[in-house]
Amino acid sequence: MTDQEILAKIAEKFPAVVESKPAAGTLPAYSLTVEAPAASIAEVCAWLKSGGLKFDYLASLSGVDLKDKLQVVYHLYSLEMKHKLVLKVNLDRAVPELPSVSSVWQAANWHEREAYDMFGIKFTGHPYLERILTAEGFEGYPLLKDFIAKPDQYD
Amino acid sequence: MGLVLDKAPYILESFPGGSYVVTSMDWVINWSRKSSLWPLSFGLACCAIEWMADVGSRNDFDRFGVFPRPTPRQADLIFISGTLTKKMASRVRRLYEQMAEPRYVISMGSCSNTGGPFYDSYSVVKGVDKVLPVDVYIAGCPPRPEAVLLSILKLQEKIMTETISHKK
Amino acid sequence: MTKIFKYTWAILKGMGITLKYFFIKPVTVQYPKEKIKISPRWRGTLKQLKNEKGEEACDGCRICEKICPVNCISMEVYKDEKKNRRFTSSYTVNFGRCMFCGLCVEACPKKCLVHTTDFEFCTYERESLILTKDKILR
Amino acid sequence: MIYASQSLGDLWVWLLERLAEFCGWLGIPEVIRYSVEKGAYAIGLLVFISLTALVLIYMERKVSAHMQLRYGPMWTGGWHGWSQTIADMIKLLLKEDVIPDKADRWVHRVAPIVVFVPSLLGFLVIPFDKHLIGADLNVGILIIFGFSSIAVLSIFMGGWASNNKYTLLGGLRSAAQMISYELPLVLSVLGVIMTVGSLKMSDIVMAQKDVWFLFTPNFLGFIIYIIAGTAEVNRTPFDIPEAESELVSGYNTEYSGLKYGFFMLSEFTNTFIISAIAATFFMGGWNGPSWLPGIVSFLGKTYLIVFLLMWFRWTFPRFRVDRLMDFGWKFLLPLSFFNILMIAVWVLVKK
Amino acid sequence: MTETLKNTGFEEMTLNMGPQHPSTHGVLHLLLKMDGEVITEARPDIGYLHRGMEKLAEKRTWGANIALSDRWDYIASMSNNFAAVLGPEKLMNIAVPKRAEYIRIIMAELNRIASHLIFFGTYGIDIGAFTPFFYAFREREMILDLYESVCGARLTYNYFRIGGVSADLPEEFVPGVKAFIKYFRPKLKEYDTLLSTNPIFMDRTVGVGAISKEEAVDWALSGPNIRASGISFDIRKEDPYSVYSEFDFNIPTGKNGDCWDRYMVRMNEMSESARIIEQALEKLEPGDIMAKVAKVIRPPAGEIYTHVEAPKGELGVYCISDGSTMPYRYKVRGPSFVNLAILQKMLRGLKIADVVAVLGSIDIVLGEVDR
Repeated sequence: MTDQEILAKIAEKFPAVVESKPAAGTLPAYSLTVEAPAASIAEVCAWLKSGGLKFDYLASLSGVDLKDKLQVVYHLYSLEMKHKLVLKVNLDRAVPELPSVSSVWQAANWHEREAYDMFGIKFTGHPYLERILTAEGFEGYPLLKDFIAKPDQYD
Repeated sequence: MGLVLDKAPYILESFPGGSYVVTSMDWVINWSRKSSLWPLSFGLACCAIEWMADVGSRNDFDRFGVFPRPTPRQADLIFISGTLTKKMASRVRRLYEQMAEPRYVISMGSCSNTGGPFYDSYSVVKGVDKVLPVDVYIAGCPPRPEAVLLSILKLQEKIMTETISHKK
Repeated sequence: MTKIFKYTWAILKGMGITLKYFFIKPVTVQYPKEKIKISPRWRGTLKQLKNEKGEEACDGCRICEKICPVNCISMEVYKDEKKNRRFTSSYTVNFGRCMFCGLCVEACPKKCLVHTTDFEFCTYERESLILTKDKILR
Repeated sequence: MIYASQSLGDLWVWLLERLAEFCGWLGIPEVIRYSVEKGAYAIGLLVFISLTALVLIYMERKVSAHMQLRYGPMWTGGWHGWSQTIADMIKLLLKEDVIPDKADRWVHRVAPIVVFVPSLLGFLVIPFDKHLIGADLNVGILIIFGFSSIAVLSIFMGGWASNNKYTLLGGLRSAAQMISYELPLVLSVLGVIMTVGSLKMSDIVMAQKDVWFLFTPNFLGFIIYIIAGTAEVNRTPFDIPEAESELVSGYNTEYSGLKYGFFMLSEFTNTFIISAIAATFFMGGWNGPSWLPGIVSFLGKTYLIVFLLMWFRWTFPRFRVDRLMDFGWKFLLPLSFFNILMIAVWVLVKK
Repeated sequence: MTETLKNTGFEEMTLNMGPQHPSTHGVLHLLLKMDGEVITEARPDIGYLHRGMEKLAEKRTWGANIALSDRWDYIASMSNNFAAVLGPEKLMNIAVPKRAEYIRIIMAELNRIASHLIFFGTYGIDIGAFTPFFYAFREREMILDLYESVCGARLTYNYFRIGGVSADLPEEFVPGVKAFIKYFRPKLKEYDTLLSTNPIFMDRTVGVGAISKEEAVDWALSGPNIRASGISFDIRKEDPYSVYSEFDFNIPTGKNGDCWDRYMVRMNEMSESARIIEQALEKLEPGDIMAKVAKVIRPPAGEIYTHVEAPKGELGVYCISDGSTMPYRYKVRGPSFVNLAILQKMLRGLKIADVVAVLGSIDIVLGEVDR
């Protein structure tokens, strides 16, 4: 399926999901990139997986700190139909919250925990949203651009 | 074995010529300790792979009597082989405390020497000597297996200078 | 029954391999006595070269200092008016932190900073891992 | 008169005769003579056991090393590092003895002794050579199996007293394993006993003067014995009580210093006993070419079995616990019953 | 304790496996709730090697990030180098010289063999056989010698550069690789006799920790783990990067997705890698090894997700550039991190002895899990 067909199919089902345009002065995106509203991300993902597009493989889920907003980026493949999609969700920096997709793809489970650990993005409905990588009692979210590490006895 | 190591030097040294006995005891004790350094089979990161290469046939730790033990109770030597993170620091400290005296620490590679490539990371301990007393440092990232063997020889030299005598 | 024979045969073959190796000469290189030939490209400790006049070739351009990802090189530079070039008054490499990535050697415009094949660098103190100019300039 | 070609056993008998003459001349009571005689044997045995353990540990390291294309201990002084084990032992002797805080202190202390003593006692009934046996009891083999069953108790004691989950699991596993493999072990030997018609060690050895039982239908018994014996001494592929990759170090995880040394020594002395029994029961004990002293022939056979066990250890992966039980109860035990049946028929036919 | 015993009749035991444990392959901590020896709940606790690589990447130049990438999956640094250079190269639209591409592929495939050899050796130890480890390391040392002759390091190569590779092959390299492959092929058969077909080994691994096709996709497994479940998913074929499309090689797959299948897929992959190396050696022609790239690398602003087939699976790098000398965001999708997540599901109902068999068969590297 070509990118345009995928885009048309998505737009037909979810009009709120639009193709994301790279900012001025940046290179064009290398693969089809769409943006979805945060609130409906779980439904969009569930449809992407079970609907006609069969995006059954969540390759990666990354948080990004864009200074004015936070972003969650999903890289999806379809192993069966051999196409891919980049799904982006913009979040408010003050209240970074969005529904979890760990019920759609099990793989999202640890990815979301990592994003929570690194960016403080809260995934509602996640079965076990705890810090995964940082030490016990760690304060702050290290991958935020304004994070400053506090020196302790080990530094 | 407190009797041999603590009391005996006191008693012996009060006799004429006792210090010779103590010196020869020193030699036997140090020889046995240096010849049978059992490290804890424990790896942290990249250096652990080179440490494994040391166990392997090409470099063969066992030639020096270095015989990895899985439990800290039976180990004399701990290699800090790799990056020590803050999350791991307390565990490594506990491992060290579980080891029976006499115990030695070898810091292997840049990460455990000073933090190495992660010197400005928020989660890495900047040198294992902030957590444990280190006997030998090996430079390298990771050090060659031969350098690890050399560190064992260096540690053996250091052990040979130990004494049970109270007259320092 | 055939299963038992098959299993036994497989086990015996496995034992045959270990026995075969029991009689083969070990591949061990007995390190302190015999040393393996190390590739000349081995990225060991750093060495500064001298130029043909016998003085240090480094002219203190500070590229190695800047490119080092772990900031383990530090130098002080002064300008010798007579010879109309710069010299380093101190050149320190902290091998406790060095990650032996070789970027400094690659970047050196004068090709006067090279890796040695020396890997035998163990010390009793952390401070002795820091090498100063007298050790590096050889 | 003794000649160089004669065996150690004959020398021992000759010495005993001289002693008896001497005592009779001095009028020393029989009891004291007997104690001196047995005491000398016991001391000799102790020396032998400690030497054996040292040699075996060294041998294990060398055998494993050469199978793995390396040299093993080389640096520790002496030819090919022969003094390695001595250094290990002195170091273990002088090492701090840690007793975990929450451990059952007394059981923790006693367990290494309990593990060592039975394996010492087992040596008493092993016939090293003609007449060279501590006590040629008419229940010889029963004594060994009786004592070796105590070992399981000590391992369980050690595992439980350390108050550590890994040691507990190791102890439990070892209890299950050793009890289930005791049966095929004893039953496999039963075939030999049926053929000979005696439990006495010297009788069993004498019965093999012409042909070793290894080359009779008892061959099946030998295989069962080797498998069950490997399990009995907790060696790979049956080393699940120690299972380094699963249970850290199994029942001895919390032991350090000398106590661990005892566990290690007992492992090797047990290995020796199991091999010695195999040599006695299936390979003709001290029977051998006439020019070879009996003890040399006996030790040679024993070390051959020891090598076999080591060979197993460094070739095979480890069984899983439940498969181990399955193998023991569902395969080995029926097989040993079949073996007994077969031997019974053979004995009847031979008569 | 007595009360629990009275009330329920049995007591659940919590067993902490790691961070120091001989067979957790580093500093993994497994929290196991057990009923006897059967596991009722398992929870991997990771982060004991979390070094903040992604944060550090934002403070390092693009070039220095390659050196840092050596430390993600320290067993297969060449593959990491590969992943680290692909992104900026694509952003800057650099055409890498042919010779460099072939050299890269030879390196990456040799690294796959080295990595799988470590897997083979340590998996043997996990199962209880020590000797295969030594044989595997003997072969691995030969690969490391070859690497050493090329880039001067044994583990952290830092060999790839944006636009090519850092140094040309020395003279003895090509014959060395040829000799190695000739030597290595019979050894693979020996491994099969020694371990793969050993009844005890098969008993331990066949049918243990099976992953179905659906589960494998749902948990987004990659590399040998997903292929063992019967899905022929390989980035080298799916989305050929570099010049992989020129090579003829098979993708070994399994059937049941159990430990033995995962093991066998890796063993078969080694011979496939050897095939690729042979083909690449034939195509290797003299030429440039570096494209013309500015000394200071400043990729234009933009973002890209590149992935390579690392020995452990899909190693993806999602990098965002803002046009400066350092990445704006550098996310590493470590295959081990994703593959490890399924462990909590797989372990339920297994025995403690199977934990090491399953964990070993997933083949994780903690450096990549925690990053």
